[in-house]
Amino acid sequence: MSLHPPAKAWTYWANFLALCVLTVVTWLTARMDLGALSTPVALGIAVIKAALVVLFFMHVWESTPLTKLVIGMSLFILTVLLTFLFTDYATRNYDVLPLDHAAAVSGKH
Amino acid sequence: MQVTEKKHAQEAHDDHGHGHELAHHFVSVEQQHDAGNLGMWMFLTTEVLFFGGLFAAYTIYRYKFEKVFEQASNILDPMLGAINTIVLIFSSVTMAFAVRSAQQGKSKAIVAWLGATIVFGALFLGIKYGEWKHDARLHVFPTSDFNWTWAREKHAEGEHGHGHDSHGPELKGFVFNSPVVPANYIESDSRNPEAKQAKLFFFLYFSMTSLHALHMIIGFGVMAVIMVYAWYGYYTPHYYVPVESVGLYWHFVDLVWIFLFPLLYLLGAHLGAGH
Amino acid sequence: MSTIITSAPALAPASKEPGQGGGVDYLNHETSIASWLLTLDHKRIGILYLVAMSAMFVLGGFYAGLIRAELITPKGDLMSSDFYNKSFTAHGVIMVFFVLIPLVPASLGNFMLPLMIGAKDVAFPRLNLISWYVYMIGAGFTLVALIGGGVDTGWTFYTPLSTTYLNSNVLLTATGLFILGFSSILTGLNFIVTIHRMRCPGMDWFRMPLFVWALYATSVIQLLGTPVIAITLALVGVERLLGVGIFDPRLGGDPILYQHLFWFYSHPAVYIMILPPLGVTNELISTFSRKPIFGYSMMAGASLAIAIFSFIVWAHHMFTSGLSPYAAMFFSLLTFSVAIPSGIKVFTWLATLFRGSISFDSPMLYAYGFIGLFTIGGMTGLFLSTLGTDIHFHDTYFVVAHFHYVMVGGAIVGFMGGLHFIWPKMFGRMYPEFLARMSAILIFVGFNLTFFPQFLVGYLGMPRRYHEYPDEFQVLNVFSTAGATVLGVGYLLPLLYLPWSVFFGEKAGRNPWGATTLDWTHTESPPTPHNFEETPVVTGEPYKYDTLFNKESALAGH
Amino acid sequence: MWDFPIWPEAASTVAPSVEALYLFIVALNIGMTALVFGLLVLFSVLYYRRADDQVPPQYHGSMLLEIGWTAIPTVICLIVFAWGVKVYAELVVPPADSMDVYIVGRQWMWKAQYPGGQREINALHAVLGKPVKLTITSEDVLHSFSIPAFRVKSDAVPGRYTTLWFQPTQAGVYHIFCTEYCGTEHSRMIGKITVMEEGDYQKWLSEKAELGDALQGRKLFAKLQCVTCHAGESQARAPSLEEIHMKRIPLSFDKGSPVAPGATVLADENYLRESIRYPSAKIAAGYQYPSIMPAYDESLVSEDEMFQLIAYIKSLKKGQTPTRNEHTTTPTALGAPAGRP
Repeated sequence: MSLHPPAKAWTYWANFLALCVLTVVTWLTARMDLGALSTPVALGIAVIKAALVVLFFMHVWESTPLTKLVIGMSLFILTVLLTFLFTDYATRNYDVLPLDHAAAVSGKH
Repeated sequence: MQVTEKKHAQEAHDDHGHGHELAHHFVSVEQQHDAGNLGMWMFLTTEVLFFGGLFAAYTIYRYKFEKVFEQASNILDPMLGAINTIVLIFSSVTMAFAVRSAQQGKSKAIVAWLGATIVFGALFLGIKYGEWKHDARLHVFPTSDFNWTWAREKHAEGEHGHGHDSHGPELKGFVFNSPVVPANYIESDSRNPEAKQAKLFFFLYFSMTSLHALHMIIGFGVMAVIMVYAWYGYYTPHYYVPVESVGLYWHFVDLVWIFLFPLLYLLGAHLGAGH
Repeated sequence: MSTIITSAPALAPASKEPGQGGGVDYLNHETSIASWLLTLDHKRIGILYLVAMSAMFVLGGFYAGLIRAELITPKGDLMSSDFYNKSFTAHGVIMVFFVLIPLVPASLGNFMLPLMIGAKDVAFPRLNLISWYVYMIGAGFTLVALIGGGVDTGWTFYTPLSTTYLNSNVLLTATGLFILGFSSILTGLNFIVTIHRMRCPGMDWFRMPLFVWALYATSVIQLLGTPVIAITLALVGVERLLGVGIFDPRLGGDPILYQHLFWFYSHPAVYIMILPPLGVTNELISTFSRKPIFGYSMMAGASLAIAIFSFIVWAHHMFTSGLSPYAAMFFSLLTFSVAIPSGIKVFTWLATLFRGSISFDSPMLYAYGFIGLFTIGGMTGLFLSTLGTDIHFHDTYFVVAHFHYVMVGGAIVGFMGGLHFIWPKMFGRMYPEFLARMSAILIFVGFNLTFFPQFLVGYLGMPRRYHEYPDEFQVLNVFSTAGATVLGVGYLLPLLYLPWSVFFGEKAGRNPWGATTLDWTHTESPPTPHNFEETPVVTGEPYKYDTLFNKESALAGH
Repeated sequence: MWDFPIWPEAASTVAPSVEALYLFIVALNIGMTALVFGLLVLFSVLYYRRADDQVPPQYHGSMLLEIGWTAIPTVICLIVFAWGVKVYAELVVPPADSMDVYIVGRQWMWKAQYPGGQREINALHAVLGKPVKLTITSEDVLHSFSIPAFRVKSDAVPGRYTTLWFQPTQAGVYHIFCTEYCGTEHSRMIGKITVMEEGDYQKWLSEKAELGDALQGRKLFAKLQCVTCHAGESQARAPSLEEIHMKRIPLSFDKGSPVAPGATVLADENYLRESIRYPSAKIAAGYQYPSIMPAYDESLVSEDEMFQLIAYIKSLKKGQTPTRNEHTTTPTALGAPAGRP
């Protein structure tokens, strides 16, 4: 008669096993040289692990939409911070606008 | 609707019956629990952005100095990182069980599980402490005594089986008063822009891991208090927000590490560190 | 004890005369100093904030006075340039972090929020008190730094100047602001949970007063933005300590990254300052024209929209900083997205006044001033969000004038309106109406006289933070200083008559303005310790004046 | 005392376009402000409260109106934005034939270097009708170089170059301000720019005649032994620098180099500067990482000298690279960590 019925114990252990496996996997993949892929792979696995923790250890799986909204909001703002920073850094080395001044003045570009 | 309201209103007024279970300004235990739970989630969103600032700095410099960051990350030991990850995850499991026992109203079990959580958290910090000690020998603490040339050399030797700590002068203290590296190393560092970039990596490494460690230590404190309360059966299936909250907090600490591990330790693993 | 059901809050359980309901209120049920310093009552905590922030405001105003006095003459003859720099830094830091950001939410918000949604208190009263103490500790650190030795970085702490080149108390100030940040975070957290979980039965989202919506949007920004500035200031501090160049190009860092992280918080912070006054103004306009807010849901949506958009426009502070031109265009475009909801709000108020029954009590005068000044402030923002013109205006007095129109003309005037509106509820006393109207008019006139010349001198190209300036700028600066004295008098009046009225003002009824929200119709003035005798159940919209308008409640206390 | 200015001179080609945009937005401002204030006054007069119990009709909104005052401002904003971008393009793109002047900011002065090698402090001279391109950097903290009469401004950022350009349209003397707060004497970091006729300008130049930047750069080029590797004939150890300026350079992406495969870079001043300060940053295709070239930091090449070197490299035409003599020794890559294989 608790506010929330406790989860089954085995889910926690299963979750733990999954996380351990993923940890080993990410380490092995990191050791082989995947070139440009290495980071996406590593982060991808990290995201999966994070999802497992959030969904089952933090009970978001059976939590209210509000909780999910809260998580979504914080992740959204974090994404904005990281990606919008790149609109600056990623485009800094581009050639400035049309290299032809006349075009710039007449606005035809 | 109104009837229930009336009941709650009364409940709220003669809340002495409930003792600590219901604070005066709440109408029902459900409301109180949901408020506490939502509050903790709100706090965690703040924490996300708090670490987010550091992650932003990391992202930018990693983008600007990709190569050096990989070499610098290669100095760290992924094996220890992986072990620590597992240890921390296991402490998350024990924490999950602590919350579960709270939901079932098993006070003594709460104490036991929280105790286990603290033990494994401490183990994590112990391993971390060992790493930092090793880092100090490699002179990678982002202070005046940072030396990239020295770090790379000693690390390379360490990889070729001589074992890590046989090399380099003996340490007198923990971190900062390790003996000065030879002048020619400092000279070569001063002429090498990559030394500055590596220093940035290690600055981010130490600030992120130490901020993470600080969060764990704070967690220990909170858990200790909760263990005392739990021992005296303060928490019931109606009122266990504190246990649940410290649980969420601890899982969040775990989350941060799940991302720190690949970003800091695995970045340069493919450069063939033979650990 | 039965639960009260109100279709329209206006036909509340009649208007009791003051004193009835036992005469026990949150002010007199216990009066020791300790009972104030250890109180968990949101109303008392609101007043604690009010006192603390008024003190900070006076201090910040003092520094502003020094600056204006120095600028009467082109030569730096009154003070050394070093002391001048420390003055405008102190003015900026105090006014931005210690007055404007917590101004409305922490004082008026703390007091009104639970009353408006029919709650006994905020969700976490203890946290509420803690956040006040955190504020005081942060203030302590910063004041020690600012007064003992001073800081000359400017409130923006731009690197590498702040990290490598100055030896003033940057570290201490950063620490103070770092601590202060948590006060802001905790308040925001408390409000969001309160609004989600503590609303009384029937008070669904679209029956909440718009001030509550504004507080909600503000809290979201506080919660998501503040941690970033906290960690950034921490990095600045560490860089000073360890000499790591995370923001110092000599050491491999990038000073522009600091600006990005700084403005990622400090631009949304502008909306932390302005959203709550926007919300208060809704209450004023509706109450004093006896009309429901025109397009309620649009208004509520606009507040949330502003909160979200505020996070995606920060780099418009950096158009000349060496930002990539492509990023500059991107952020310029996004910046306009904030202009739209702000415009919506102004039009909405005008439409609300249309065919209303408008009375000109002092809060309404402030509200008028707010609308006018906020419009000018917002519109002049166009010059700065537009790439072609911002290049010329950036870091000139034009910018100074623009954000003072928004921050002072908007936030402070809006706050004054809200304060005069809520005063009778706070203390159960009326202030001298004539003086209040005088100060409202003085502030409006003095403000324009102070800051309009700064638009002109800014267009001429006079840069910010200049201790000395070319002679041809003098006349406009003299005007500005003259206006500042008028403004000063305008602010001085309330500082005198409001405290006076707490003890000697005539008693106010529970609802002197004839407002229709729970806080006026269902609570005493001043409210009882637990706000509501019984949990109210709301069945109607917040602003509804047509049913059985209750004359006595409108006039009680007049 | 009433003859104070409220309108700055518009003394450059971009000034009028900025002016036009400015006036347009001023018109918007006046319009909106007039509307709001007008309606406030009107409603106050029409609808002031007659009786205490007066209850006005209760409107709750009008979708049409609300859509209207959302849509119309949106359209106006987009117009202003587009116009702003057009003016901005004018402001940031210098004409090809503009004269180079190099600006170094430091607490608390502006140092100017002309192609002819002339130096000035807190002063600048320009020719009427001749476009000038300023390449700006800083030796210490952030500064911002602003000429209000020309409506131009750009921050001086330590560690990199920013540029601005202008073409004066009327002779005279105008203010130079530092608009980014830079410490104690910030308000004294000001100067004057003098716009003069071609003739006077040449006279002024000849008075302070100097060894040209390019020539001084050539000396440095020899002194720092750049020529030993950047030789015209053999490109075994380093690419030739002849006519490299503003070329697109394919970058080396062997496992080492910190750039994405297939990346190229425009060899502008910023790239040349970076490659001297930190050679391994972006290595031209065909040369391996880490670069064998030593890194030349401020202690070896000051910002002023950097400008001279760059001026020289920009002036290098085909076959102009000086031939190396046997005595010049190769600079060892001090920058390479000792422990490197």
